[in-house]
Amino acid sequence: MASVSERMATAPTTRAAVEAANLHRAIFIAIAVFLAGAPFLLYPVFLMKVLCFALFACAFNLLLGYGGLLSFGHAAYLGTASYICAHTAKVWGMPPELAILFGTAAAAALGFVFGSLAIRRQGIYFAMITLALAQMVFFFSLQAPFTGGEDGIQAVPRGRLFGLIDLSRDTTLYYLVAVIFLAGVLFIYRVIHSPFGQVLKAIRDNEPRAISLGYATNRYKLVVFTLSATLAGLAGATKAIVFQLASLTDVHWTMSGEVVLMTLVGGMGTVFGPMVGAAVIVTMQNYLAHLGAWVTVIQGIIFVICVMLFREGIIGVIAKKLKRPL
Amino acid sequence: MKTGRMLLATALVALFAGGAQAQVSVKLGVLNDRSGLYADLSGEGSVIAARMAAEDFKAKEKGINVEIISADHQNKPDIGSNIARQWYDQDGVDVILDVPTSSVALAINQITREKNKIFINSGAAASDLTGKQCSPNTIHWTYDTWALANGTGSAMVKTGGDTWFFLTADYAFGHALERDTIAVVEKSGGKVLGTVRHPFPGSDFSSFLLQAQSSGAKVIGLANAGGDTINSIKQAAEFGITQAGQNLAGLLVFITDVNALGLQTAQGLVLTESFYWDLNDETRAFAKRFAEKSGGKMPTMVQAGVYAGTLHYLKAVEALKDKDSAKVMAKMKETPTEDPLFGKGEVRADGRKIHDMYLFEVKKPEESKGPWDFYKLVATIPAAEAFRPLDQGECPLVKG
Amino acid sequence: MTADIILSTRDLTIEFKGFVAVDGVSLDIRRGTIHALIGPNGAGKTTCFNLLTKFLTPTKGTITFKGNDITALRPATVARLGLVRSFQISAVFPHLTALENVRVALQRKRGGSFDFWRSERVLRALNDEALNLLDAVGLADFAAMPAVELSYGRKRALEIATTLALDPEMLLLDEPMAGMGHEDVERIAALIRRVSANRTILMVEHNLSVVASLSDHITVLARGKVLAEGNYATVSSNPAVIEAYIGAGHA
Amino acid sequence: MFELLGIPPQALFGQLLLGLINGSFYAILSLGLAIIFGLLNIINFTHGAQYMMGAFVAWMLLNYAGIGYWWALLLAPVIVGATGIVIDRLFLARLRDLDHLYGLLLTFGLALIIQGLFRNQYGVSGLPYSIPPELAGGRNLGFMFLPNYRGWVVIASLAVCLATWFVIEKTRLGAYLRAATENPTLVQAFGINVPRLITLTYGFGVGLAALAGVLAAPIYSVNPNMGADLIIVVFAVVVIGGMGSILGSIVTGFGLGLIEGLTKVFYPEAAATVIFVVMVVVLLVKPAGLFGRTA
Repeated sequence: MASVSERMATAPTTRAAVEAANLHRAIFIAIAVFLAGAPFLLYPVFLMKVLCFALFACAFNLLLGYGGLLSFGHAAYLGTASYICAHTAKVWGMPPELAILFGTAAAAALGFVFGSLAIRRQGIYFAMITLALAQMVFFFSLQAPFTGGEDGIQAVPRGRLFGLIDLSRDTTLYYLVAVIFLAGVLFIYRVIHSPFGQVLKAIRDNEPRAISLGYATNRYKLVVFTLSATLAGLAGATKAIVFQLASLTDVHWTMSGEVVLMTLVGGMGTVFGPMVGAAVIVTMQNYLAHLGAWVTVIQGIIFVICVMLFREGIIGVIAKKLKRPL
Repeated sequence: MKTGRMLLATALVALFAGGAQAQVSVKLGVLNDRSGLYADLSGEGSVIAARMAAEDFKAKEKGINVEIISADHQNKPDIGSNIARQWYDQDGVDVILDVPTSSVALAINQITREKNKIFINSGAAASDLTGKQCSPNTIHWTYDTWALANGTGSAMVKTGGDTWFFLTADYAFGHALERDTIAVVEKSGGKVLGTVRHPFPGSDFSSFLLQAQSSGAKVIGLANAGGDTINSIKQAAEFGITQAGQNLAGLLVFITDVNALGLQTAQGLVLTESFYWDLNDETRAFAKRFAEKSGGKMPTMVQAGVYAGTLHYLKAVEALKDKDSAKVMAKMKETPTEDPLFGKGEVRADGRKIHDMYLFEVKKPEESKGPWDFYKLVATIPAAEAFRPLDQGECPLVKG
Repeated sequence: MTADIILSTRDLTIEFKGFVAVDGVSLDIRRGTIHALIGPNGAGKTTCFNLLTKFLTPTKGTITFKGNDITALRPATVARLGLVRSFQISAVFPHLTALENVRVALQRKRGGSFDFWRSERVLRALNDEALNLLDAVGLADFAAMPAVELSYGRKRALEIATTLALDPEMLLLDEPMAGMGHEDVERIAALIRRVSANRTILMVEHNLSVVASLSDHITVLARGKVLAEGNYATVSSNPAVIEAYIGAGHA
Repeated sequence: MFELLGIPPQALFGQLLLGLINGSFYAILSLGLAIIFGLLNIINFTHGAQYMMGAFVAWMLLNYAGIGYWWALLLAPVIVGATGIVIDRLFLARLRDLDHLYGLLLTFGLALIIQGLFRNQYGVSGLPYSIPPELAGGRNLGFMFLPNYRGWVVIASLAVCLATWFVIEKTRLGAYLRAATENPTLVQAFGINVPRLITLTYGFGVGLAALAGVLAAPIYSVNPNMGADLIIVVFAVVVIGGMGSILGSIVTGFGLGLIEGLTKVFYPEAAATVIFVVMVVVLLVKPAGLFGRTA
């Protein structure tokens, strides 16, 4: 017994975990510092777009990278939250913080319902079911009177945060978005590194084995699905306030594909990969906008390259080089 | 910062050029669909049209430095508004041109107002741009749903098409087009026998066409757009609907759609446009030069609108030697418009550009003399009647 | 006597599209014994195994565990009752370290596994116990290694450690020796003997010498049915068994 | 004559027939998907793009080579099927040992590329393609005017579906195919080249998509986006039918065409949604789909 405890003391197990945690903390601090200074270097609206998509990709990655569940309908949660938030802010005149909360809650509820339907099947079946469910949301958004059909909900007021801070200035709003983003990704980080996250990773790695250990895996999957949908909703609701717009783009299935692309490019199952992936894809879309249809072609090529040669993604490759989880 | 540097550079250029004239630099952004459904009717052609306007105006010689940039809004309001913000905030764009797709146009309308720049829309159909959502910074140049509904609706009733059945795309745009047309039809003494709302986008319309057929209406109004309209017309021909005596009225059909359908299928279709390349010598001359630059394609009314709008804007800038948005807008509204493509006209207080509209019928294949020879002129709708009266648009700018 | 029987089945049958894989199997497994299930290829051993752990649902028949009818229960529930299985192909969580593999099993008993807002630091309290288990199977030095990097034999050992972490009353081992080198076989056999001390073990195994040395009781299956039962001596001298092995298995 | 919910029965027959015609497209497309899924375990996201390619190849054959509809019906599936074989050899074959989700992601990327390239080349307004003169016109069935071409579509697709079903379920080749899905090693041991079998199957599934494209060219707008939205509906059909089930995909394809047709009469606004509603209901009751095996 003594020998075991002795080995415990020098066990590389905890040491590696602590080292990784320290590294992650350092990176998060670096991100926070960068975010604080970024609007002085870069266009704040562009930054806000990147942050919204980065949060969306991180939420998606929680499900795919850590839950092993490929949802092909995540646009449904982004879009629903975006519509609800826009409607609450514009039509009901709610302050932005409540509008975002409402939007996020709607996405959570939808995620719970869709999740309980989808987790009944696995793998490709799961992907197809999430896709089809999201498609229903798309048609609903197209036809429901309050979504404004093709026009979407436009001219959403940015309002005053807590009735005090005027958000109409881009830089002010930027800092709110940065805080939401950081809170969101830190929450995701905590979920990944929680007792729940441990079980989740076990289910991802080997579901039958997790069942044989006595875990009712479907419940875990439902929880992570709902969490992921909620955070995707947070991203969508924030986006609605930033762009003062909720539109069909957010619920269309190509959006579900885009978030997969972002996660894949950055590295699925890594903490920081989806952020990098989102930044890369959004930047690309922004600077290649004049190329028209070539953007889709380039996106397709990136997809193919990632799947064929580069499955670990940018951060995945770096993590491998450094031999550290990122 | 960027703008500042650019202004400095152009000022230096002017200094060295030793020009006696005051130099003004303007940056125009053509924002439209370059990959989707409206790429053919706007797209690169609109950029060509804007460039031609700058050349024809001899802007350089008149001391105006014109830079034209372009981007693809993919028909998505979020992408469009993102580009617009960046153009205005970062890239020093003064005017945004074209912008087909109503949803995107409405978004740009709002941002332009917020940033106090100028938006000259040519591509979008939404009559709200000069109605409830009108803005002191927006001009709507080429057409709108009201004008299309009015042109096609009243003219069809006059020629005997007095019972209608609507095939409506089930979303805001379709509903608006249907509502506007029904109003016109009923005002002209026609009757609406029924409507069917089809999912958007759809591919098979046969079921709805059969319902339209069994209604016995003389006219089937297509309150949809793009691929939906094309498929409806194609399948109407297949089901022998036009042969059986019913007429199709395309409420939003462009010459590029007719080109895609082919005359065999599109023949007999009645539609309203504000420009056709084969109207007169001036339009033909323009079209010939345009076609040389665009690989043989004739200009659409949307592209013509971009040309004319750019021209009118440059005139105002030249007159003022200034590009201040408010001053330029005022100048553009007080100066009557005149250009080779739309003739004489005016820009109304609500931002609506007024000119004649034309009702065309698509030729039979044997009547056509060659590519792009598609239309027979049925009627000219004089400018005074072509657009929604100023007092009916609920535009807040008008009351004051 | 029934108190002595921990697991029993009556008339267990499963059909796939007209093919009867397990046909009216009735088993009684006595508490505290090592019971082996053998038979030629395709005899229905693994199917039978999957029925017992509820990964398959029988067409008819009942399964009783500790006096409770568990026929209709879900796999995870059965595991929580104390009936835990291992897998034919080594079943580890490849991207977790060896320590985490074992800890995930310990964690279930601790509860609070849905706590997604808590730091995983709370799990460090389980590290000691997990290391002890790893030590028991000779893996203490590999605690920090991701399971995917372990050798085949060590993966099996890790799997057994994980299973033991649940401290199950009854263990179902699916071919614990499959694909193992000679040395590993010895080690795992010793391990099985050690852990059988106060629990019941049912194993499916091909390696007849392992079966001979370990098991107290043997059931032979052939074509989905029970062919023979008894200890090794009885079973191995049964002419039907010999015929089944020679006739089908080694053709 | 009595009326059903205000619709005269004749009109209803007409609408049902139209539903059946639409169902033919669903059936051929979902059949191709089901075959590919059954053997390769890949959801072929490129299917919509390949359907579009079928229509475009027909158009190209006519415009660049003067080859008409009937030859296109034969050639286009072969040509597009051949590109499918190239895709399989170049990409899919290298992903066989990985998680099948990678196949889904790859084909999604390929669909983006193909559609983007066609958009660049041909725009999106669509290209004209006429009904072959032999099938022009139509006949009056009393309750409706049925264009001859639509009648042909139903007959052709029924024939193709039944022939495919027969080959897979009733012939030796089909038996190998089915066996290869269950146990490739065993079939390999019989002296069958399994990788080639898989590649050819993919080519065949893609060919079916292209065939549907050629059939669609005269009645739907031939444009690069024609498959993009359809494919999502077809996925739903496959999910409802039970993934990988050949018969399921055919029956569900026609069946959902009928249901959609009825919806267009009674509640047209919901016509695009009804299939997804059916899907959710089916999944709640039978998670494996109507004809699927419970796995």
